[in-house]
Amino acid sequence: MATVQDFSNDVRPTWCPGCGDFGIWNALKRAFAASGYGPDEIMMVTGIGCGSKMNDYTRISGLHTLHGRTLAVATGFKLANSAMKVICVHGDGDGYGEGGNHFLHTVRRNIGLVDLVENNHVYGLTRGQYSPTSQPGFKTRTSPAGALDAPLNPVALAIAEGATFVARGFALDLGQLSSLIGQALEHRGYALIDVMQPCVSFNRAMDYDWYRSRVYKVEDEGHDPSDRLAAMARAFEYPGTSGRIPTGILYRREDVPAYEEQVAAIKEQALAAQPFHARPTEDYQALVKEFI
Amino acid sequence: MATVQDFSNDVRPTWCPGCGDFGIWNALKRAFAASGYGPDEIMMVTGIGCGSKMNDYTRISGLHTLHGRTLAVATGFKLANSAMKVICVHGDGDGYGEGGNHFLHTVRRNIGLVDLVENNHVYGLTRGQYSPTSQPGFKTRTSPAGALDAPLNPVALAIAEGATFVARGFALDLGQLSSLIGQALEHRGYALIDVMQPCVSFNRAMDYDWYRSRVYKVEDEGHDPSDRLAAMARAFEYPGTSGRIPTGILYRREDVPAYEEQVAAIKEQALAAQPFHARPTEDYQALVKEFI
Amino acid sequence: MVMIDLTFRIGGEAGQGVESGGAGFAKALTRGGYHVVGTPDYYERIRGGHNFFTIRASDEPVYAIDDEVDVLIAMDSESLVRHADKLSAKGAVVVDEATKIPEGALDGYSGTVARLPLLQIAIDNGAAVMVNTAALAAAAQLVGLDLQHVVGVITENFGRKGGAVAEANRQVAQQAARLAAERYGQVIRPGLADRPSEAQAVLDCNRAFAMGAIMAGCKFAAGYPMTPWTSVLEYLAGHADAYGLVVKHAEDEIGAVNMAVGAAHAGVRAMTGSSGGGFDLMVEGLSLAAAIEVPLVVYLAQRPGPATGLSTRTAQADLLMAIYSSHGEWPRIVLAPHTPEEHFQAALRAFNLAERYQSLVIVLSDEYSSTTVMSRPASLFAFEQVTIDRGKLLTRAEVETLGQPYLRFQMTADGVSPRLPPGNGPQSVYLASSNLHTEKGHITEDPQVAVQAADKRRLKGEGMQREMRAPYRYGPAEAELTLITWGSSYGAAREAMEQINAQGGSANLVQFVDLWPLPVDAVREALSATKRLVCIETNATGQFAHLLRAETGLRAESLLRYDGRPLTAGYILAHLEA
Amino acid sequence: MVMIDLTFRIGGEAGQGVESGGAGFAKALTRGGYHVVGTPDYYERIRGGHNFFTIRASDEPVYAIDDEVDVLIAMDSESLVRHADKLSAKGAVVVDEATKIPEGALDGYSGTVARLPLLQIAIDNGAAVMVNTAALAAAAQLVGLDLQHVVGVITENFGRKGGAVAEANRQVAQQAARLAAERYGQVIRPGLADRPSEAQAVLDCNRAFAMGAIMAGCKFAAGYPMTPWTSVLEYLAGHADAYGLVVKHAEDEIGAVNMAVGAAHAGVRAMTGSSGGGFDLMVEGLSLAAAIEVPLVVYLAQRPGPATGLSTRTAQADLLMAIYSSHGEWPRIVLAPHTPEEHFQAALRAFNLAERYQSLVIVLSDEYSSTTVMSRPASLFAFEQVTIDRGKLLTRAEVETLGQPYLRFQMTADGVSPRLPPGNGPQSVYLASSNLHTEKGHITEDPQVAVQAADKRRLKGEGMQREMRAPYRYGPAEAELTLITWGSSYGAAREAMEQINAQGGSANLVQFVDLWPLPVDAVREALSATKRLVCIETNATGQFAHLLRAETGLRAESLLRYDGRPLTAGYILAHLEA
Ligand SMILES: Cc1ncc(C[n+]2csc(CCOP(=O)(O)OP(=O)(O)O)c2C)c(N)n1
Ligand SMILES: Cc1ncc(C[n+]2csc(CCOP(=O)(O)OP(=O)(O)O)c2C)c(N)n1
Ligand code: SF4
Ligand code: SF4
Ligand SMILES: [Mg+2]
Ligand SMILES: [Mg+2]
Repeated sequence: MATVQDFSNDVRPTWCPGCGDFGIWNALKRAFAASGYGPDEIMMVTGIGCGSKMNDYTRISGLHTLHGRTLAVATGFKLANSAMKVICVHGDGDGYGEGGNHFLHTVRRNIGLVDLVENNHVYGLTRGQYSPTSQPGFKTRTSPAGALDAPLNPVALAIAEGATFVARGFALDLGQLSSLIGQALEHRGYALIDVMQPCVSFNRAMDYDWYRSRVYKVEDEGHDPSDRLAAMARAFEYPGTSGRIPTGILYRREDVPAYEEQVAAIKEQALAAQPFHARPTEDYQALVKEFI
Repeated sequence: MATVQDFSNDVRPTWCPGCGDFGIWNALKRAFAASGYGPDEIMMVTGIGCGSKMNDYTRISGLHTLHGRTLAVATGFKLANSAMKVICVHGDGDGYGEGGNHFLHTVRRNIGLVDLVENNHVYGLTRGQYSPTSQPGFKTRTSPAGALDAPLNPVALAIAEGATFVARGFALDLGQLSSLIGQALEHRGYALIDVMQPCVSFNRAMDYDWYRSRVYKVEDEGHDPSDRLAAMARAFEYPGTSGRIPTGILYRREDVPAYEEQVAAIKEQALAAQPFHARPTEDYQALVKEFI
Repeated sequence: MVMIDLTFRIGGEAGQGVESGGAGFAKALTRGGYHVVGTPDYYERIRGGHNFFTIRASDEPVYAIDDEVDVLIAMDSESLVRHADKLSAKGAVVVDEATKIPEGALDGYSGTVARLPLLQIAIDNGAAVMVNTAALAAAAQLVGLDLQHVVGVITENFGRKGGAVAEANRQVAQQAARLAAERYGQVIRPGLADRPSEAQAVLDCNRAFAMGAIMAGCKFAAGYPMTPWTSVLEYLAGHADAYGLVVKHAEDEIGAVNMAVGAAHAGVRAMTGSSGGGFDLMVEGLSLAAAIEVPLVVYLAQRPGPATGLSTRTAQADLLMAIYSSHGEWPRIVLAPHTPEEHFQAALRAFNLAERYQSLVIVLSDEYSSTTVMSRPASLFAFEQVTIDRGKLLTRAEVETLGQPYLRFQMTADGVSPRLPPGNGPQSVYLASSNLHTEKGHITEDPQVAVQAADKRRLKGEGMQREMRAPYRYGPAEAELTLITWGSSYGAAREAMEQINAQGGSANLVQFVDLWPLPVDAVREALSATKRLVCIETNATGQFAHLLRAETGLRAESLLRYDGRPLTAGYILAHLEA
Repeated sequence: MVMIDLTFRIGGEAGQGVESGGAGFAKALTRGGYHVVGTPDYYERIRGGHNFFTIRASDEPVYAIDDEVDVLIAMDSESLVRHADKLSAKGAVVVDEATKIPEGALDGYSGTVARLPLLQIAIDNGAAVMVNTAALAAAAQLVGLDLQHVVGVITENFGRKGGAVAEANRQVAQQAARLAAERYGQVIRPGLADRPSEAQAVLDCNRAFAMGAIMAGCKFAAGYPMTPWTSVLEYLAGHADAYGLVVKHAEDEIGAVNMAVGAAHAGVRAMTGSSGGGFDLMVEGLSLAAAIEVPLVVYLAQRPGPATGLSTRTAQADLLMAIYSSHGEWPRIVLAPHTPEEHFQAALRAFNLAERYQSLVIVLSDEYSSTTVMSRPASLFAFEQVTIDRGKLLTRAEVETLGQPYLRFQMTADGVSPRLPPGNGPQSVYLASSNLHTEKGHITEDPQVAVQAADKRRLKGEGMQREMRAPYRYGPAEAELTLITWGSSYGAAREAMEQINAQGGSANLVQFVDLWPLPVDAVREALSATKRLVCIETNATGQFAHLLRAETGLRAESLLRYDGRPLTAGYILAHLEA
């Protein structure tokens, strides 16, 4: 079985010292090692942003795509090779901003992807502009008078649009985060993990202490993750005025078939594993007959 | 005051006889006439689709844009001419499919637009493919084995993402629909009206009777549109297994400032009305000093 | 010598089944042994408006419809208004008894006006919707086509399930034909008696391409509906389960192209497509394919722009866009096939070329090609023609014998690196990055690697160029006038050329399929013996003439049509004079 | 004659303030009366990695940095490793006492190595972050630059609020300069004593453009961050409230461009911008602007592709994309300014041209221009230069005197229709449609209207072409060698040309700003007396050379750099020989 060491390579992360992405990195490797899947059995698809460089720093099958297109590329990959586990790792700008439409529709599709979003509430790699999840009033170089848009609520959106696994983690809580990743990898269908990630360079107000004083675990309060409206009530706590950030599994159901389970062509075998012309020769010869 | 006649032109709609868009057309003209605004005071922005041709058939200031880009164009227009009322009229494919990212972010922005979506649960103009709101199992030429994705829930999304006016209408209920449009035109910020629209050519199962037997008015059941979780519970009824389609105002609040109220440059006057160089000459001369 | 050359036109409102009726009639004519070409003309609306479908049938191959109509099947009186002035003297008009003939519409018309109770026959024997069947059956009678061909095509449409409906249609057809025979006999002579011919397929270029894609082993397609590409997506979706494809109608074109890139990276043959507006949205995704070097096929069906433009009309105005769009500079192939069989071939070639160069291949088509059906020998679409060349694709077993650490983006003499898809053991654990990356795949900003990556792209482009084929030549080897075409402008130009030569002129035709990278030497040679060059395109700026000049220095006159309507030989001949 | 020509380089990790320090030092040098050009070199990361900033200062105008370094300010030992081999003999190295000098790094170096307790001084007098101030102050002392210039720039950065911090910085500077003077005196002679000069602005091209946009009356901008365009968006956002602009950081580039189109339709001057990848996503929106004929300005800042490529590096590889991307065929203008003042001018022109032709104007820049600061006379950026030409924009009062029903899309001799924005009374009630439309604005599929619309676009394109300016010529009217440049390749080529001529060679330089529609006659004339043409570009395929050949038939050699790094005179001279 692969160990954390097997998921490590010799590339040194370019993240700022103290960046929350280090925590996520460690949680990922730990969860992978615990999952029993090897680096050639997990495809990590990332977008563009600081945290999207995750697969450059990890020994894993990796696809580092375009800003915002993570989920779309991952969907295509998963449908073509449904034998592999696919995990998306990308920032809030990538996942919820530029990639919002893919997010919205991937959720409904319940395709077997883990979608881990490093939510630092800011655009890191482009040096600090406000993001869809930024707090109202957040002052950045594209919002010098403070951001005006209400922050996006990714977990509420996922619950509203039929997601079957909706969780939140915290970059500093390695135990919880790696457990969430592990459960998500085993989930049937799409699994969102929104991760609270401090950015020490461009979002200094939301530092470790800020998060630590707000996060709590929903399971500690007896939350029932199968109750959709209760999950929504938790989701409404953050972003919002509650002063609390619910973490853990907010909503989950395992009775909805994953998208890939329902597609005839791949019910038995992944496309990538199928022989070149999978059907009898006569079938191909028959195609032209439709036109005669 | 402008009358229905003032909003009528001599272009004959190309819609199929019996199309639900005729009802929406009439409701719009009626609401406009009742609103007190004239054709040069209302900008109707549409996308591409059958119902997006609405502004070709109506005497009104009109912008017929690209498939899916309705809300983005409308946002730019509104910010540049905040003195005009802006109403978006487009299909479910346009608004929720191709235009999903604009939808998601326009909702959060609470910008002063009415967003009327002709939700016929199908792509009409391109001749009948399934849409984001199509029922699971809906068979079309792009889903011959039946649509697999869970249908998008636009009203739940809007409520989840901070919309301040979320309503549903029915193309055949002219009285309710024109009243909703009228209220939406007076709303402070973004107002969604998801309209159940029969398509007689490509979605025959969801015909008038199908809708009529399901729609009900939330106000008839004592719904409190200021209760966000209650609104969400109503939203979860459709799409879903309840067999009911809630109509009327699901959620509403008037205490959130509209986006355009908060932008310094247009607090007092619309950009379009401002003189060319609105600031004193010295201010412009001073710009270069920052670099010396 | 051509004995038979008849043009039929079926006109009516959208929703009256003009297009399906036309396509069915074309098939019926082919079963009688005739060559056909059939083109619809329709508006961006679902019901109402005036649509028509024109079919030319001949005992010799035909390439395009013409301007004159011999038999008009008028499903409404508007059809009489619109098309009466196109009627030839030798023909006939089929129209319902109850249809009002607009004042003066047929004044001076010397052909037969066959007025029949078509609707009544339909209602009496089946249902009102079968009025089409009645009209086509009557027309078959007037031209001496065996009614069984019409009945056969119509009943087959109902497949297994349609026993009763099929039977009713048969009744309607027989009744209508009988009455037409009684009242008018056979109007056209020589008529369309059955003649021997090899089995002909009647199909449009979109479906020919899509069929080719399946035969070529395409296993994944993602797309979003957009006229005129939609029928490719729909064909693939319709055959997905039977042929083991995954076909995804995506949330938008950006989703579609990026899904296709993801699937391609997994090692399966993948494609997407759209029309110009949707293609616009895809170009960033295409640059990702270029950066991570995945094979990708994109079907681009042109229509007039800008923006929404004319969604149901035709144009060839996206050629330079296909070549130059998307940021950064990277090699690609652009093919513009001109017939169903060339679209089929283009599919077979595209998937091979894409894998050989781990690059993008664009197949450029247009609305005219997407809706025009042509009869072509079925043997042209034989599965036996398919050869699969997966280029430098490695299996897990092969990579393990390499004896050295596998480098996914290894620099090689031809710029193409051996490719082991993910999921194939420890060697397949690498990163494919959209940033500049090392041979191993890691992100780098090293200037030398940047140069190497650009050189790699250049080498691929050079390889592609060497593979590109010379244009086709039709007609005499030497001629006073050379017509240059690409894609669908071929058909009408070919007719025009034949007419010029038949009238004692001297013309030939050079048809380009392989447009980019333009095989400059082969092109120069192909055009070396030419005198007057006239480049015929359905755009307003002469894009191919521009390309030709830019790449080879050769100058051609431009003969352009840009009103959204297809070229005809008549149009070309009328505009050649000037 | 040039007396002073000194190159400084500040090296350190990302996050150590190399870029801001460099920009400040450049400003300080300008206040001393020197001409400067300063270029950063940085990685796609926020902290760590090796960044450096190079400044060339001279008493004559300078156009680009050079390869040799006179004064190296090494903020870490890595800087010594990286840049020691670039050091000239006449110079100095400023480095902290505590920094380890890597083995052999400075072996054989004959300049002064000024080792000073910079960090200690910073800590003692203020805080560790002020170590930059100490280093720059020491450098100022070594080269004889008045310390007040350095102190002035640094303290101004803290503005009103920064009393205490500013004071601490002043202390740090003085202490460091004092110690440097004590230990090393003034190393460079003649030094940078104050010299008279008119007021100089020190700015990069992005900000010059953005400042121009505000002066040109741009009132609306929407965009999405993407290096290297981001600083335009940030400048505009930073000035929005004070100058009455609405600036929207949108959800994505598609949102941004469509917002800009909507705003433009309302009658306000509107713009957007991006780098290549974001531009890709915008091209469908641009076609909407073309269809509904709204004026739009797009700033396109190039960087190496494909895909994400090298986000913090430079390239000129998106020229043909800028010209040909987007479906349908429609006219546009592409300008590629080469200096801050030309970027400023391009902004003024772009907004006028966009309104005059109710069309798109693309201003094409690149990463090098976006980050390279240059000193330019402040008078070049005077508001007095601004003239506003709104083309055929009508007011409500004007439209009412027309005496005929207003047609928004009226066919006119120049293809441009009088424009009355919505919200201006009954005549402003019209539809602007992305479908083909009549002069009044209604959707139509009429073939004649299709032709008219295409002709309208052609007429606009012809008008644009007539307005395009001939290229600039620098150097002698006739020469053996003509260097051709566009956009930012100018600076290094200009240096190269001066060096060739100074060494007895014969070269001149032809710089293109107005690239599309290429003013063919003016270009032919400008290049008529040339002998050897060498086109210098930072791309791998010679895109401008291609364009020149395609449009004019003229053939130029290509001298290309495509490793993401900026051209230098040294690079050009080394590659010219071959
Ligand atoms: C199409 C496109 N638009 C913009 C960019 C520039 N860009 C790169 S990363 C980024 C935002 C990063 O924010 P996020 O996704 O939150 O990641 P973080 O850096 O915060 O981890 C942007 C806007 C791009 N690469 N491509
Ligand atoms: C970028 C782009 N993609 C696709 C299309 C083709 N298209 C036109 S309308 C339409 C869908 C229409 O569906 P909807 O928005 O629900 O409107 P309806 O016709 O049902 O009223 C599509 C896919 C287009 N015009 N542009
Ligand atoms: S900028 Fe922020 S997100 Fe990016 S590496 Fe630094 S701390 Fe992390
Ligand atoms: S296709 Fe459907 S939506 Fe379109 S006009 Fe016809 S009935 Fe209406
Ligand atoms: Mg972020
Ligand atoms: Mg619809």
